[in-house]
Amino acid sequence: MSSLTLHDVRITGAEGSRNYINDEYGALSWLLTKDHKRIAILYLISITIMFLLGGSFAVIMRVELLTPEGDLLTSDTYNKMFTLHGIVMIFFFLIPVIPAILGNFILPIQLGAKDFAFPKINLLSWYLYIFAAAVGLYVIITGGVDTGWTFYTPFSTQYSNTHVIGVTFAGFIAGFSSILTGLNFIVTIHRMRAPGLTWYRLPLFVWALYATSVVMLLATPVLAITLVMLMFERFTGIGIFNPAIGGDPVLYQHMFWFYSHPAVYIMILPAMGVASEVVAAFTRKKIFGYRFVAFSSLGIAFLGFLVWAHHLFVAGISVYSALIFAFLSFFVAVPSAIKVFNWTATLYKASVSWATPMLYILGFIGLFTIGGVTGLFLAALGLDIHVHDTYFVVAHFHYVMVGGTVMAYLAGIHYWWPKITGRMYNEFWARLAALLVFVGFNLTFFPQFILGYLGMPRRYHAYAPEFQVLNVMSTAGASILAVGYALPLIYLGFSLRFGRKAGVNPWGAVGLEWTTSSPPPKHNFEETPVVTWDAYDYPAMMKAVGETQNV
Amino acid sequence: MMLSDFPLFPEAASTMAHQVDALYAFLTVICGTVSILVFILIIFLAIKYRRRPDNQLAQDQEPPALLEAAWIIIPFIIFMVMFVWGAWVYFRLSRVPDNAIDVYATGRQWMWKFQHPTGQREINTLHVPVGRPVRITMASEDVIHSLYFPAFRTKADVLPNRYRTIWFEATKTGRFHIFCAEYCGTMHSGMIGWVEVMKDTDYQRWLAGGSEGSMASQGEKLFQKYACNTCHTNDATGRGPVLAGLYNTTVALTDNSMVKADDNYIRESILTPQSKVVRGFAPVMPTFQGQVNEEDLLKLLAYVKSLSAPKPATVAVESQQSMQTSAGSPLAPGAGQAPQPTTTGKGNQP
Amino acid sequence: MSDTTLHAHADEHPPHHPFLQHHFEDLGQQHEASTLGMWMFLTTEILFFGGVLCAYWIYRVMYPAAWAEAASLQNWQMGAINTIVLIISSLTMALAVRASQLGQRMGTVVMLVLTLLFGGIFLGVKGYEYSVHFHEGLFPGAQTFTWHENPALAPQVQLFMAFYFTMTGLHAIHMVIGAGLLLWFIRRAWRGDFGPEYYAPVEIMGLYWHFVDIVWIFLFPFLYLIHSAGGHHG
Amino acid sequence: MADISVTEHHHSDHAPTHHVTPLWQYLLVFFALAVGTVLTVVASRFDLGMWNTPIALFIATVKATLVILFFMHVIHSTRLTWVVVIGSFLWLGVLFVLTFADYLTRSWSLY
Ligand code: HEA
Ligand code: HEA
Ligand code: HEC
Ligand code: CUA
Ligand SMILES: [Cu+2]
Repeated sequence: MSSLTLHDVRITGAEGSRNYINDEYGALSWLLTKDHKRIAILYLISITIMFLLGGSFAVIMRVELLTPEGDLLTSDTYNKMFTLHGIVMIFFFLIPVIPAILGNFILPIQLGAKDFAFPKINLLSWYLYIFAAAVGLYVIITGGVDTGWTFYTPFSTQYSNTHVIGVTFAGFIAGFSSILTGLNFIVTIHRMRAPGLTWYRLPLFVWALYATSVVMLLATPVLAITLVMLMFERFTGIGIFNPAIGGDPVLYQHMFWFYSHPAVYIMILPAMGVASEVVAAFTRKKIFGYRFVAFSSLGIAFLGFLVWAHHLFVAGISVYSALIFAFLSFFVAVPSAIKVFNWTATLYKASVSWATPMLYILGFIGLFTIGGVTGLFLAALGLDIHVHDTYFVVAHFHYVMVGGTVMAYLAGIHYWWPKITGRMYNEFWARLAALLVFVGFNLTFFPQFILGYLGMPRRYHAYAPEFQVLNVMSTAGASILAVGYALPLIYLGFSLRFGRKAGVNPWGAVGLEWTTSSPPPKHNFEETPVVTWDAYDYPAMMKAVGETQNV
Repeated sequence: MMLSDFPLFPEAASTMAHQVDALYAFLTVICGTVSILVFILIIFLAIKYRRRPDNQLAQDQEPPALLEAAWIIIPFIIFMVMFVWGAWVYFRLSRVPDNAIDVYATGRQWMWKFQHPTGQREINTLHVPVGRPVRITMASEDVIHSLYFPAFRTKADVLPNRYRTIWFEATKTGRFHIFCAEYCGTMHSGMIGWVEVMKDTDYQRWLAGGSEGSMASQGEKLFQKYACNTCHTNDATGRGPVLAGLYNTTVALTDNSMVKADDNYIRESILTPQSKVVRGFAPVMPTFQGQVNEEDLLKLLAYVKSLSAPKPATVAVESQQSMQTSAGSPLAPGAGQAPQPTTTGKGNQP
Repeated sequence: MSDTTLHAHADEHPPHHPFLQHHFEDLGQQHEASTLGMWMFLTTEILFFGGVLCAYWIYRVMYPAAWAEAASLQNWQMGAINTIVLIISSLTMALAVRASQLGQRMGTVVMLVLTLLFGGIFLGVKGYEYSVHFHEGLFPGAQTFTWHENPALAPQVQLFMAFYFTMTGLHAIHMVIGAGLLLWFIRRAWRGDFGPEYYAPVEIMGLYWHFVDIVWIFLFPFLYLIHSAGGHHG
Repeated sequence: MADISVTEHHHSDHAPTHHVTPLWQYLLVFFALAVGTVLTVVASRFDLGMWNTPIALFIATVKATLVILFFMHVIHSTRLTWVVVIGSFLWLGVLFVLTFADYLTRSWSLY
């Protein structure tokens, strides 16, 4: 019965008809659109620009760090570089990238819905994002900011003479954008699922985005209020974290990390969702331990709230609370481990395709594991005393954020590119880029673990000469990485005009998004689908389809 | 050939360094093994089961469910080992040995200032003896800094609003890096220095060379300069409590709580005296916030600590305590001599 | 597509309600989605105010004497009056929702107008208190804080006042936004948009307004009525 | 209770029970809130030692609960709404408990 259903659904989308791209023309039809797919495209363009900007700052830093002396930039410029790099990459790139681009495009389609529950609010989030980015760019052009992305007081409130208010305001606004996105996701997942699409039939990407949205809703407001207090303090000169009147700078750090630690799970959870989709699609297999993977997302979201002070082990919190936070930090690692092992187990007796998205995801699993286990080093209290605020931490978080989330994003954009644009990209160049990214990435960031344990502090413009060799390796890696990131821009752009037509389901994957035409019509489906099959029911589908395309 | 230019491991020059390194080695072995295993497994499986004409369809074969439990429980046990070990090292890094000698440090944009109890002062260099635990009590004059000794595997943030302590016991003589590890503005990367670990005899000689008098004696002068001695006399006649023997005792406050008279308590007593008022005394001590700078504060602290000298102090402690209980009880409930806050507001009298 | 097991029955609807958005199946789904959305939003609001409350409590525990002193500088009568005013406005708001549920157009309008009126009174009183604090030199800031009647406590009193203005200021901003929304709702109610089938927007407006009321319910004792810790000392 | 159900207009499985609260309930809640306010003020005028703060907190919590249950209709809402409401306060509790876990143990000594 289910096979029949799948078969029928597969042929519903008619090729060459009207779709969301050619439905209307003109700039206004894009800028005022309420179609989630068009909004996703708006995000795709703006977030890519921010990534290039943040990446440029990184390149400038890496070039400066070729030599131990601070000879290329002044100290102040260098300080602005890592601050802006961190702010742009975190608030304007990594937090929105997967939810706002891939989530926006795919989530309603995976739910069989016509759109999000609140399409206007969806557009509003994009405008908030753009407004925040504009404020951020204004700050960058008019002189930048030098506090580090963490804005620690009292430096940010009393001592920095750069545009702290401007950039925290930008962060505040960007926070609202992400709150509204999360709100829209949750309500949509609860209220807009197609008939028959029960919770356990949901793709794991949806579970992951659900967990992400919960974190967005519960954590971001605390950042917002913290930034408000920071702005107030800078504005009036006197305020809540000011030691001169009895304020406690460590309290700022508590409140900042109450948001920012869960925020790292805002960054990784969607990536894990993409990983599950891609692994299933390119092994043609149901994810091993579907329910474990689904609930581990919620587990990470929940436990992620209980560990924030592991960033404060040397900041002056009490020894006893440090013990509590370290203890809890190890708990978050358990659901992460569940995911890694389940993905790996899914490969067993599978039909593994080496297509580009899968290459990225294989890289993701490995690099996330390294990034994750080095998080354990940091959570092991006694060790963190030594490596806190050194390049060990820098390496850790680039492994999880770049090796993890960016890799998964690249996998996702390649995986859904045919659906989004209706075209195939060039597989050769894509695989080459994946390889370059993997090699360049490891060369850039692996030496930093060693640097960190040697004791090189982060945010250092000039460093001790014995650290130079490893720094040169790192810079060399970064240039390979830059090429690796530039390539997709070229061949993906190329595919828009010259790419082969993708068809409804180029990968032979299951999931509602592969049942509608590529690109999808304005309302996603000709008629609301009724779901009668489980997620990733490949055997059933394979039987139904008979023979498949080779990928 | 270039091994000195390309180290992979930092020098280990303190008693704790080897313990941190052991923990690091343990984690590296476990985590390295797991990571490599994951890499090997995914590559192996991805090759073995790569898509071929005969396996277009995954074999719908699920590994045993017991596996799921195994990879939840086994890592968890390993994690707990990591936690306990890490916590143990942390505790040892936090707990200052009782026989530690004192050094005082002040961080400011962008230099480290050190003072020795004997009065020596130095900037960006710190002389310490080998083989003896050294405790550094420190505060910042402006933003947060972090005093970091990579060779000793220890660091601690230096805060503008209270004292932190850090300790180490050097095991080797020589020069080792001092870094500032908390971003503190323009010259953060220039806020560096050297710690000179000397043989004890050399250290004693170094200490003997030239000084403006010990920190405590300088503190005593400040005690007079700021007129602390008008209230804090040596007997129970002053308006304030006797300070001799105060350090490291437990003090009873008006709200019936007890606090330990440690460095931070004394600091707080000077800067925000009203936040913890000693039982039996009126909150009349003025605040010295903004009048005493961090270095002077450290000297006052050194002076108050020096008053704990055993001989006369034991007497003083007893007399002070008996005074407190006798004077304290009749005064305690609503004695009315404390300025009641309600009288100063407007519009709040019914 | 002819396979009826596959597709929802898209065109069995009666004629669409004018306010039914195209991507919802029906008004029930739309109503549910919008109230859930509002509750999600209020969740973020709870954590937003909760963040500053957490900081407030940390310091309250650290500096009990200063907190008691500073709270005694507030005009508790004004605070109490405002609490009552806000509770009344909450009642009228609730009645506005009820009226719209019952399809009473005029009732809805009148109740919304009353809500707006009481909200306005609240803001007026708050403004008066602000101006008094300004003259008393209680506004935090190097130049503006000139209150030194108890010099030993003055720094922490200033800290308290930073909280006072942050918290009441944020609350007041929420009130102003609420008042703006009310104006728009009054217009829509007057136009007769709402009725038993379609009152979700009024309900949502109500949720927001009651939330702002709840915040004040906590702020009042926190900012105006602190009894000195331990009772007998300053 | 003269409850008027307006659900019959809905033809969706999503349809909630739209409950119209009777007037007297609203007035009663309002009355309780007013009394609560007066109680808060009165209690604060007396010196109850360490009890002043808990009492003020307790009354405020009761008032807030009344508003949430009746004015905001949670008492007649879906389970999901309950989860959302309770969940958000629990989360706030996490912030408070773990932050205080630091501040309250700072002065503890090490052995
Ligand atoms: C996507 C972002 C992301 C993610 C997912 C993580 C995940 C984790 N992080 Fe990381 N972290 C950051 C981003 C992230 N982090 C950033 C940005 C900073 C620095 C911020 C700044 O200061 O600027 C930071 C800093 C940071 C610190 C503070 C360091 C310091 O400043 O001193 C700590 C300390 O505990 C930490 C711990 C952890 C832990 C325990 C995890 C865990 O969740 C990891 C869990 C995953 C695994 C463990 C791997 C999979 C598990 C297995 C395969 C099981 C088998 C393993 C064994 C049996 C050993 N991180
Ligand atoms: C999503 C998050 C993210 C990402 C993707 C990256 C990506 C990179 N990061 Fe960074 N990084 C952070 C988040 C991130 N980073 C954060 C949060 C900090 C801490 C900041 C702080 O301390 O406050 C940090 C800090 C940080 C440091 C430490 C600075 C210091 O402490 O002194 C370094 C040093 O090597 C570094 C390097 C890099 C490099 C080489 C990349 C590379 O992966 C980048 C590769 C990208 C490109 C090379 C761009 C490609 C573009 C082109 C090829 C086109 C050319 C450009 C134009 C046409 C305009 N990052
Ligand atoms: C006007 C009188 C007065 C002056 C001047 C004064 N103090 Fe005090 N001090 C007091 C009183 C009264 C107390 C007890 C009440 C309290 O804790 O506030 C006290 C308490 C203390 C305590 C805590 C004592 C304990 O037993 O716990 C210390 C330490 C202290 N003062 C140090 C100083 C120093 C250092 C100075 C000068 C820089 C100084 N005081 C100046 C009156 C004074
Ligand atoms: Cu001082 Cu960095
Ligand atoms: Cu963290």
